[in-house]
Amino acid sequence: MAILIDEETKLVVQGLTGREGSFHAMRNRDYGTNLVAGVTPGKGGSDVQGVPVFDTVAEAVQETGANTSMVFVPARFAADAVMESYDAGVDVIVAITENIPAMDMARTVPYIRNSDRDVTLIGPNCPGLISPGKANVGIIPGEICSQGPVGLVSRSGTLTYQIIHELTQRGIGQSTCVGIGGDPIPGSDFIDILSKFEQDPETEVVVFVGEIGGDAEERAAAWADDNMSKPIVSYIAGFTAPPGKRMGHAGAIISGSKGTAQAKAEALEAVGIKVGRNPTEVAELVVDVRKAS
Amino acid sequence: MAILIDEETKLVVQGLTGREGSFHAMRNRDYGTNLVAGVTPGKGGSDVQGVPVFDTVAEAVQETGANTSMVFVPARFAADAVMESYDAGVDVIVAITENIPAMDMARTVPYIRNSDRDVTLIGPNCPGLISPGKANVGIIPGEICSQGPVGLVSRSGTLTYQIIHELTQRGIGQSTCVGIGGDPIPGSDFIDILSKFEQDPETEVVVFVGEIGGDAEERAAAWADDNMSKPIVSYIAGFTAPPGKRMGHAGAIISGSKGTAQAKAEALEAVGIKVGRNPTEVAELVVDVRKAS
Amino acid sequence: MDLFEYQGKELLRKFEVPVPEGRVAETPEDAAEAAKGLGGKVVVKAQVQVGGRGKAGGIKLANSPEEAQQVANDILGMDIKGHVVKRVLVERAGDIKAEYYFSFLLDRSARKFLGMMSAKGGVDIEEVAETDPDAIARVHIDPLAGISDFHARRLVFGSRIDEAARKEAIAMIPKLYRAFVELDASLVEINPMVLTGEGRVMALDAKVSLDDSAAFRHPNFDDLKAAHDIPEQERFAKERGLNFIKLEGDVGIIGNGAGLVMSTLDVVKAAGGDPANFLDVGGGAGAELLASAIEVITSNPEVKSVLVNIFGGITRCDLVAEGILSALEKLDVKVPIVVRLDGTNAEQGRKMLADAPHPMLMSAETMLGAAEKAVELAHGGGR
Amino acid sequence: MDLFEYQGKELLRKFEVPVPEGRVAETPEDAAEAAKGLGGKVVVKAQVQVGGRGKAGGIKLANSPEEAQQVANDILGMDIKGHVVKRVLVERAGDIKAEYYFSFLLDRSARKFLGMMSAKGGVDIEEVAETDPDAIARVHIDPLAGISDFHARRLVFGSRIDEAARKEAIAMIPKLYRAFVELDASLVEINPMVLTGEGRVMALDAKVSLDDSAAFRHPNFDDLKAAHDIPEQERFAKERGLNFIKLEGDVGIIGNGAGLVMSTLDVVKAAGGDPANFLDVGGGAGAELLASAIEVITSNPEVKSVLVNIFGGITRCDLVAEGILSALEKLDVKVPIVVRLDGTNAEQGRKMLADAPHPMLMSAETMLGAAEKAVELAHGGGR
Repeated sequence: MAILIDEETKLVVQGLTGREGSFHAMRNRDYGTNLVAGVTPGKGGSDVQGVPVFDTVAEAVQETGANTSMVFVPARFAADAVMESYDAGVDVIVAITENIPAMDMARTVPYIRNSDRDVTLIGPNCPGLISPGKANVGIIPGEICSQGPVGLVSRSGTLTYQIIHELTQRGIGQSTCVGIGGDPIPGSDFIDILSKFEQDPETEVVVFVGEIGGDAEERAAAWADDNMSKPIVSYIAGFTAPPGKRMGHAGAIISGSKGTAQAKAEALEAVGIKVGRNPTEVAELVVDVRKAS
Repeated sequence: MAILIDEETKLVVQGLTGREGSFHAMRNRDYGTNLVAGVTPGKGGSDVQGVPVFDTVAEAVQETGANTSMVFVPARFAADAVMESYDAGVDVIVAITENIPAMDMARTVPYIRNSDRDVTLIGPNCPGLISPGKANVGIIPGEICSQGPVGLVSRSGTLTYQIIHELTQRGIGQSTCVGIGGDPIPGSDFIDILSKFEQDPETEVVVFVGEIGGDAEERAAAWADDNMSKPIVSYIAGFTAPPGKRMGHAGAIISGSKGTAQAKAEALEAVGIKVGRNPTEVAELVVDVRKAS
Repeated sequence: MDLFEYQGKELLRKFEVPVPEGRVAETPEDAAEAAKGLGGKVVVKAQVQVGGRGKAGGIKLANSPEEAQQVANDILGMDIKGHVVKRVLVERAGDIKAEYYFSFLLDRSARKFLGMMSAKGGVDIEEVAETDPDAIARVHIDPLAGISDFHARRLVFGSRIDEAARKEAIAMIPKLYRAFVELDASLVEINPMVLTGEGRVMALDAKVSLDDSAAFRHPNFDDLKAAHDIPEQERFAKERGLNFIKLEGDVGIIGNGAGLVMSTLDVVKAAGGDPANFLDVGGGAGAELLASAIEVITSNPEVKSVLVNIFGGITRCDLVAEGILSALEKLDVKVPIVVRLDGTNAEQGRKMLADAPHPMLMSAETMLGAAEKAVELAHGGGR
Repeated sequence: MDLFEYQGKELLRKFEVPVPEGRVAETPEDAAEAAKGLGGKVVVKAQVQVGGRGKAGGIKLANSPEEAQQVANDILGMDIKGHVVKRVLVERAGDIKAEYYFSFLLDRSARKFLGMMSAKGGVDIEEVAETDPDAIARVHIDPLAGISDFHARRLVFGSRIDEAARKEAIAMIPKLYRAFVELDASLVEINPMVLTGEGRVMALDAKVSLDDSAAFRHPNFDDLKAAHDIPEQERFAKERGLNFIKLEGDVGIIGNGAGLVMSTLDVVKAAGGDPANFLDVGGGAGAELLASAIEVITSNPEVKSVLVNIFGGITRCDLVAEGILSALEKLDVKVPIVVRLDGTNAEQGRKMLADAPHPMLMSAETMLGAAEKAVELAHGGGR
């Protein structure tokens, strides 16, 4: 088991004919992901290293049975691409593209979440996800991962790699590592992924990597307190980060949180979640938790 | 028991200070409906025959615990009023207003149906609903109804009264009578109401009144075949009706139905639903079904 | 309201949908003038709301203003399936390489908008739907989310129209959608949408239907409506807020609520009669409206008897009775009127009618009884 | 991008939001001219992006063009909390009867837009939120469904603003919403929204923040941006696509990905050092970008050591190494650079660095080790 992607994953890549798209799609395929199709409007009928390209995702799904899509198209077209995948009937959409206008995602995320179909959007502005040994959809370097009992969810990209790396070095593998991305409105938030890990038999411990800004970590902490039976180890980046641009005065009013790393760490610790002070300590805490259980 | 409205109903009327609104609201109150509030923007603080008036539905709900709203505002403001009620947290919204632009309802109905809250919109362009002896929300004349085992759902207003009348004259009472309205996109369709009747212990027989146009009756027949255990008696109006305006050629393509009364009656009979040839025969069929069971 | 082709195209032009250059003309001279303004070859098209005008000779080419005048002269005044041609649209004629079908409408069962496109255009799309359903690409659009580029791509790639037409078609579809939504249309149908010899894609025909309920949002609605001929009786009814449709029989029908009126027609038919009309006074009709309804019905010389079937809800039967009595007083009613009242204030209404006996007025207890009596009277019996 | 008041008001005016008549001026003479054009009493307002300019003397009344010139002369060049005033907004002064607070922004947790309104305007709204939360009316708006009239009514009636202001406020809110959405704003804040002596409601101040990611949809975005002063080092970084923020310490930091860079700052701090900057080269950085990053960092004379912490994903460590080597070749680097590479092509990158020894270049195995070494070097040890 794992969450969201595994051996059953059939991947279609939107933007396969682009430089970035083809580079990472082929890395995913080399990892063992079942890459079945690409989509580039107007290039239907061609192929990229043997992968058939279609004009629309609908056609790709119909012809290949694709159930997962990865979005690698430029930011101004990305929200449209996500909605296209949703409408074409895929179950998991992974949007790597960064710098998508917030207004676009403000409309796209509810478009998907409010529906009666159970579709998961990961990202945008994220490194994707990997279920080590099964499938890799996105840009997480497969070679730093190993299969095992740790589920990892993170708002950050490279920071996630760092932590995966530290875990793997200590011989602790991962069930699935999910980068949910750093955008204001992510398709999936911490709670969505935590609840999937809670239900996944392979996952025994969850590592939860947050950063300054917003109150997603605080809400996840409160939710986990009520709903998670599995142990959680956490890390928050940005204790010494320069204060970001404030959104007028309004930002702080609504979240009820200052959004600082300190506040987040306190919220997590208040519900009994251990917070490592650096990536290395996070890995060490996971070792401790594994020993204790 | 009954469906949607009963002794627990607390009604707020949007447009209570209007002539029509106050007339029917007071009739509903006289029937025994718990009328707790009215809403007219700018008239907050006043009252209509002892019923407090608020500026917003949100305030009415907060102050009176209203859980059901009736919309009696002019067509151009009605979609807004329906959405206001939804956002204010009521559970049942009954929109009596007719001639609301189809575009408005095309947006309002999914706004309510796609949400994660279980809110029922009845109408628009409908006579409302009555649970005899318990509550009356709308314009169905309470005096023609009597309490009993028949659940009735209809696209039509006065035709419904005619059938209720025929039932009552034969000593057969009703659990709830629901007029879902004749608009292209009703807030609730036949299937929504049939499924509630199926679950209602008080309802033993369902009367289902359709009319020409669209394919709602055909879809309901197919659904009922798979999902209804309770007997259904039906009536379709419009066997000799003049063919209405056709929507170009496109209308017939999508529905896969000609939308004629004949086609609908055949679809119903094909799944074993008895179709009365006139309102009187419908009542007689219900008598037969009651005897048989 | 179903618009004429020229009206639909004028509106679509405002949304930057490419349509052929053209002008509407009501006389042959205007048509010549229009052809002159356009220059070169033109096509003269009868403006009627019925299919098959081409086969009926309602669309003709003209190579010069003189020829345009001549064909306009032939077409104006033509009777095409009962529709008299009062206007022609004179358009620049172009070279057509391919014809497609396109439409937006509301799909009631899906509660979404539906876009349809086919490479098989210019023909009866219902036939295509039956014989070759895969030739029609369909895509649903969530009314809240609106159109996105991918919807247009799905229609264009899905319908397999010519590659040369793709780019312009993909650009045109969001414009058609905007027109559909912002005009409060119930239908925007482009059949055919064409690819021209110059590689342009445009709407060669346009069928646009507008939602009467949304007229308040469209200041030009009444102007558009003014171009439509409505029979005198229907116009009279409409102006008074009555929902009236003339039929061929002799039993006049008045009722409240479309469902009840349809049911009344059915019952009259079942009793062996022929309804002369459909007339719904709507909800909450007052005395004046009822009097107008009787005036409309009895102005039809075919009518031999009138059936008033009212089940009061919003409508109060006392006001209905008042309206009937005032009509009888005001008009010289020569046909019997059978009245059946039930519901709100029915007893009061029945009493009012009983207290003011009139030779042409009679009451009935039930809907079936009333229908039978009205049919009997129409057939010359029963009194 | 956070706009200046005058920029925000100019944009809001396009959406028919009532704002006071006014003109921006960069010199006292321009201010006099503006005051003359407006006529009567004016208010001269410092254009700085920081709160409390009123208390700091950055807002002054003037009864004549001469007086306007004089106060503009006082205000221009002022330093308000570190912001130097380069422009003033000269506006017609009006009689103010009441001040309200209004804003639209994105509520991340609800995944909806949030409108907020309070009758307690013109003050610090965060304080109101803490001391009297019920004084702020809040309403969520579904981004797909958009605003409806009832949202405006809930804000206006819920905030209990003066009855005289209700009608205009209800009319203004949908315009502010349209501006918020169509400008791709992340914030539209009107504080205060005022009721004037003449009974008008208008935006007396405006704080508008635009989404940089949506710049491609707004042709005037760059013009708006041009009015903002950016320090030389930051401008250089931005032009090259680097996400750079200057800090006060002496350990230069380069990393890929905001999270990793933030974590690197934390680790450096924990090791006893003080980061000189935040610099994220982003995803997929090539050799040239890395070279630019080193150029940016080393141009800061405060920097005593540099820590390059790369975990390759999209970013290839061989290209990172290439960039570092080319920077070392091109620039006269005088401070030590500690490099830690992991992830995509890390071995190749490490080998490239090892093969091209340079006195200022050293490698580290781990992130913690690299941070400790960089801190040690900044403190003058370790070599």
